[in-house]
Amino acid sequence: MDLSNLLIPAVLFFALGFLAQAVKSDLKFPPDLAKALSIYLLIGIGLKGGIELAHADLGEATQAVAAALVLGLGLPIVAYVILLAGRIDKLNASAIAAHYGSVSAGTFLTAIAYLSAQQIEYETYPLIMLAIMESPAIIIGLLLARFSRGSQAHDAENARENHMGELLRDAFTNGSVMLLFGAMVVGLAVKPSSLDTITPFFGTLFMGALSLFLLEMGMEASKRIGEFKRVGGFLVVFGILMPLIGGAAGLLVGHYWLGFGEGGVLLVAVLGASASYIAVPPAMRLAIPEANPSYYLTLSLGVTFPFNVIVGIPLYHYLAARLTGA
Amino acid sequence: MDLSNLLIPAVLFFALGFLAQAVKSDLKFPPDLAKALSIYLLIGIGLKGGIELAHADLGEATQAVAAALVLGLGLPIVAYVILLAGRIDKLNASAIAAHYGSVSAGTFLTAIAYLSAQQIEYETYPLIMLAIMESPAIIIGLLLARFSRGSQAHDAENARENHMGELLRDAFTNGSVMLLFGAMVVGLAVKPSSLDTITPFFGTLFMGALSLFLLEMGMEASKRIGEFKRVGGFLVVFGILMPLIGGAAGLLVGHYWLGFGEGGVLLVAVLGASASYIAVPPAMRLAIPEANPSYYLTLSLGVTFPFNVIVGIPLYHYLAARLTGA
Amino acid sequence: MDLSNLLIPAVLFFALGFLAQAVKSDLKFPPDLAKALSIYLLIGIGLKGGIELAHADLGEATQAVAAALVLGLGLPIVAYVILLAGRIDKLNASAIAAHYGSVSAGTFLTAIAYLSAQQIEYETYPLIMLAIMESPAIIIGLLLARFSRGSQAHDAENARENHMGELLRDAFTNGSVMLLFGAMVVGLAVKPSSLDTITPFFGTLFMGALSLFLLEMGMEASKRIGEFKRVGGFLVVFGILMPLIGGAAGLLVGHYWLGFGEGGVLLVAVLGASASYIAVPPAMRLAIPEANPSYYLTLSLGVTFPFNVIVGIPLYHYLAARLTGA
Amino acid sequence: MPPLYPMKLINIVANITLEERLVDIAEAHEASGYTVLDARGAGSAGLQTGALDGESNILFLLLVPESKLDQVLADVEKLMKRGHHLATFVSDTQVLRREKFD
Amino acid sequence: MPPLYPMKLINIVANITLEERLVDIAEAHEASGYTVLDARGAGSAGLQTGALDGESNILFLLLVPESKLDQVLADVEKLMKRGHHLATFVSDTQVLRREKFD
Amino acid sequence: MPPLYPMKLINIVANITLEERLVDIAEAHEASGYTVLDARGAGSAGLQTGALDGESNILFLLLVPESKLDQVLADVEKLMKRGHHLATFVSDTQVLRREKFD
Ligand SMILES: Nc1ncnc2c1ncn2[C@@H]1O[C@H](COP(=O)(O)O)[C@@H](O)[C@H]1O
Ligand SMILES: Nc1ncnc2c1ncn2[C@@H]1O[C@H](COP(=O)(O)O)[C@@H](O)[C@H]1O
Ligand SMILES: Nc1ncnc2c1ncn2[C@@H]1O[C@H](COP(=O)(O)O)[C@@H](O)[C@H]1O
Ligand code: NA
Ligand code: NA
Ligand code: NA
Repeated sequence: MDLSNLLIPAVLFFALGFLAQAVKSDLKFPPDLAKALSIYLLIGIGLKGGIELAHADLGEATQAVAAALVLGLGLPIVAYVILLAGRIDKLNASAIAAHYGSVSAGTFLTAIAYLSAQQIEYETYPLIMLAIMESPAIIIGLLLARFSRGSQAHDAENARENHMGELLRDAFTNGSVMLLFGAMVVGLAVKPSSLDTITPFFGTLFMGALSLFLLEMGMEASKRIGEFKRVGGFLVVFGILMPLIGGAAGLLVGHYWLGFGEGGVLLVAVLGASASYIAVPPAMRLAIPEANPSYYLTLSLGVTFPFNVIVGIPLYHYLAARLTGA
Repeated sequence: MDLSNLLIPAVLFFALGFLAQAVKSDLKFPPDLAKALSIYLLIGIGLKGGIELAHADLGEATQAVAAALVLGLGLPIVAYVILLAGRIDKLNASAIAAHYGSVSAGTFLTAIAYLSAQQIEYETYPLIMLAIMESPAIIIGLLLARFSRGSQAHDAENARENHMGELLRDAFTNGSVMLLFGAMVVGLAVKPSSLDTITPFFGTLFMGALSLFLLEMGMEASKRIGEFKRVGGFLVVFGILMPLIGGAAGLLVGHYWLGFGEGGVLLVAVLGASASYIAVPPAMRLAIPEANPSYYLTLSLGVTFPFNVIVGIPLYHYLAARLTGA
Repeated sequence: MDLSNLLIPAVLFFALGFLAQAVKSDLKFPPDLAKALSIYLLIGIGLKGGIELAHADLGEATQAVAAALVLGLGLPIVAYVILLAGRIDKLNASAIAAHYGSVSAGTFLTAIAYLSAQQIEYETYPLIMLAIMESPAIIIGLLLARFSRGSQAHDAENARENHMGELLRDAFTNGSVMLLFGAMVVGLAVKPSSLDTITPFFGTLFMGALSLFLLEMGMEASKRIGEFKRVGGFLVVFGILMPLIGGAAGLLVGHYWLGFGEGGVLLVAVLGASASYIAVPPAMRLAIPEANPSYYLTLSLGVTFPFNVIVGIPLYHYLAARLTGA
Repeated sequence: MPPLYPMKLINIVANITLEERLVDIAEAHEASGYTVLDARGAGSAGLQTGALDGESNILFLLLVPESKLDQVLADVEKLMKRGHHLATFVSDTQVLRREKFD
Repeated sequence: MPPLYPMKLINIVANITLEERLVDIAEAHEASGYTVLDARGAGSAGLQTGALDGESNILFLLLVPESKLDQVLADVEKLMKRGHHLATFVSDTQVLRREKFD
Repeated sequence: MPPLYPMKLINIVANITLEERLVDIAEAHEASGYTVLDARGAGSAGLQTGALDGESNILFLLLVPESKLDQVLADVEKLMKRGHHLATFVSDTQVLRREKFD
């Protein structure tokens, strides 16, 4: 595990943002720029996914989608059980759990940059899996909340409002889901010569824009450290434990089920290990208002995200290489 | 008229934005991003126009400018007459009419993307015409308002304030006009080797940035559907009828007067058919404050724009091909 | 001194912005776009500086750094003395002086665009010098303020708050300093193949993004003309005199000390002549709150900046060419 | 001097995902309009830096005649009962042209 | 405790193209300054999403001593008479350091 | 009708570099939170267009019970004594759910 592999722009800019905030620099990022970059990155991933899907083998793609569903539905349940064991109340547990079934696009893209820097090949199915995993994670979060409310008889009104129809609707009209899927359809439907006209924008610039986004996300992650006290020791530990569990699940699924190589297995591990901070928090705001956003944002943005970028990716890579014998 | 031609990124992203809003997705676009993109696109068009102007034949360019003036001055008068016939009050009619003498850059660029995707050549004079058409449209709108106020003796103060000097000044210092013309001068004045340094930004990225802009504009158009009730049936019909009239005028001008080919004729049709939503609304806000912005924004953004992007462009293209025998 | 050399995009877009504001155009730039562009440009400069540093000769680089320190520490002292002679109070003099030890990235990059347009080679050490000069300028400004407060016994509290530790901390955690140095480290540390992934974003687009930034800065400069009355005649004259002094110092340092060629000498002159409007104003806001921001912003943005872009660069170039016998 | 008329200004600080719900409340009570400003901040729901939708606030402003105040607040209170994090405060103000806001 | 002095806060919600006119009013009455915030919203002039200049609002804030209130409002009223869509409301407030705002 | 409780709303217009200092004041006095909006404007410190950090304003909003008002204002006054350019004004308001803000 050669640490010099971490010397890639994405990771270094993340570290720079983290450091700037940690030393209380007056560096400021306009809020709209972060939002613009996240829209851009989601479209970029979606387009890439769509282009890959066009060339994909149907059988393999189906397997990948099935695996994505299993991870997206299964990991939140694991997370929920652990959180309850740690005496987190059920609604907060539901909301947090949903984040771990989904994926952090920033972490995933850092892993791709990391592989590219070492010229390691990777399967492209994980790109499609990323898009797939958002919705199940949101749905399972809502189901857990519903179940929690039922058993707690805590808030009849929320339970009523969230009937199954609404619930599915919200999961599929989520802004990030629509960008990912919409762009995927564009990537699939448009003929290559026409796609070429937008490739300089959405493709060629992608890694640079990612660096700028990670600079800002480094600052955001660092700001969240001040919230650790509020969140408590158990949750901070959970924010490191859960990516290890999700990463292990991803490694196993990527290798034994999907039969990917070193690169692909790493990417599936990152799908499992990472927690959403773009798509899922707004969904939970609406669907589980009783949960405290401070908990799930601090965990996904302030704990799991930096852990994965700095420690997780090289660790999962080391394990993926061992597993696949690369 | 092969509908698969509509499968170009610009149109699909527009449709995605429209759909996202229609299904009440929580997708949000930071307001400043839309403004930044429209500044960028206007500069990009202006530069391209300037570069083309440098190579242009003086006689042909003069004809194109004359045709632009005729369309920019004539179409608002047609629109005004129709609106009065529909019992719209004179000041609202003036303000709405002005929008139809000007051009929607988004629609025009979609038409260019549409032609490029089918590898159809086009004359570049329409690029220059686009820039020319903003000012006359604004001026004629103000003249109509002045005339309306005089006859209505409705608001002596506004009539007085808008004396001819102010009026011309406002038409030529309009932000979009300055960007278009300013960039055109840069494109003309700077030598090619020096222009090359900014081409990657303003040229190579152009179509991708356009897609992002159209995604947002699709959302904006869709939001306006909620305003149809306020605006009334007659105006909604006008918003579809007027582009057909303007498109027909453009087809005739492009073919019989300017003698353009299939591509160029389509572009002149789009100049005629489309209605401004970037340059003219702020001008009307100041010059005809008595008019209700809800009317002209709903028409240009919510009716005419989507009509042109989805139905108009392929229709005008079909007719342009018939006319020119391509 | 051929004025047609000024016909480069950066200068023309600056002039366009200036003009638009001067004729009271309703052109508006979203505030966040300017901030986003300045972040982007600082990273771009830093990366370029880092890449150059990787190839640099250690001895020459050390000389350049020493020269940067001399300019960054010396010019504010010269400025301070002149300002006191003009009966500006000591704290305002300190704050203004700090701006002239630092550099305007916009002006410096315009000079680079100017050289590139004429295919004149230049040494790249000035890129590194630019990053170096921010911190000393801030530190000397704070020292001058401290000294002024002591002698004035004006505000014991501010004097106490600004003890030396804080002072150094603020100078090095300044947002712009962190972006410049951070990006420089990335440029140095990352291996070329990995840097290539972000070059399309931070390199290829650079000159186009600069043009857009200068368009906005032209508007900003023009808006400041309204503040000339408040600032007074002496300061406006100072805003033209000081860049001439700084430019002369830069010419001498660039030629006699560093032994640069025509291009490099021009760039060092611009380092000396230009005044910061991104990095230093926020630093002065916090460190010398008693000074009026209206003074230093009007001078750096409204006087010195347009003077350098339009008159200064060709003038320093003419002199650099004479000095170096090019 | 143009006359001024008393009116209530309802201020709500909320996460941006609640914007549509607040607009619905304004429309349900036939307010003449509403105004929204982007904001950041902190409170019991933690830090809201504005960088991502999940951590972005808005300041929602609603002018209503006193007669509508209670009904609007009752709806806002319903959102708070469901668990949403809102800071709601009401001020007395005076408007030009009462008829615009009735 | 630092003393507070009564002052009037004029709030105007208007389209962004009116910003210069409002600044002119503030300057004509020698206000000590003014504050502008970008906004969106809806009203009788329809939906203002903030995406394009034609549909962007601002919230313009102006602190003036009571003695100037009438004259400023008269000028705002003039804009409204010309047809401009403004929501104008005035609140009582108290400032630190009266001399800044007189 | 949901009950309303009196509270003080402190409004501060300041340069954006002061944001952290103002947050520190809010935290020092254990305010329940704070709200920040980006702004532009003009005043004795000149034009603040919002284009660069050095010329960007914020509007900082702080709801506190009357009992804390004096102490918070004393700290704000300290910043002003050091020379910082702040426009500070305090309004009476009424909140839903007093316990959130105590
Ligand atoms: N005391 C306060 N003063 C001003 N704004 C507040 C205050 N408390 C809460 N807020 C705002 O209201 C939002 C929601 O508050 P909360 O429900 O406490 O999370 C916060 O993010 C703040 O922007
Ligand atoms: N009742 C209201 N409460 C808050 N803001 C309003 C209200 N009515 C109008 N506005 C704002 O004022 C702007 C102009 O209003 P109008 O003149 O009705 O179009 C709208 O776009 C809204 O942002
Ligand atoms: N009379 C006023 N009304 C509204 N805002 C003001 C007023 N005076 C000052 N401000 C705001 O407060 C900021 C700081 O004011 P100053 O300390 O005078 O520079 C200005 O940039 C304005 O945004
Ligand atoms: Na996951
Ligand atoms: Na037209
Ligand atoms: Na300098």
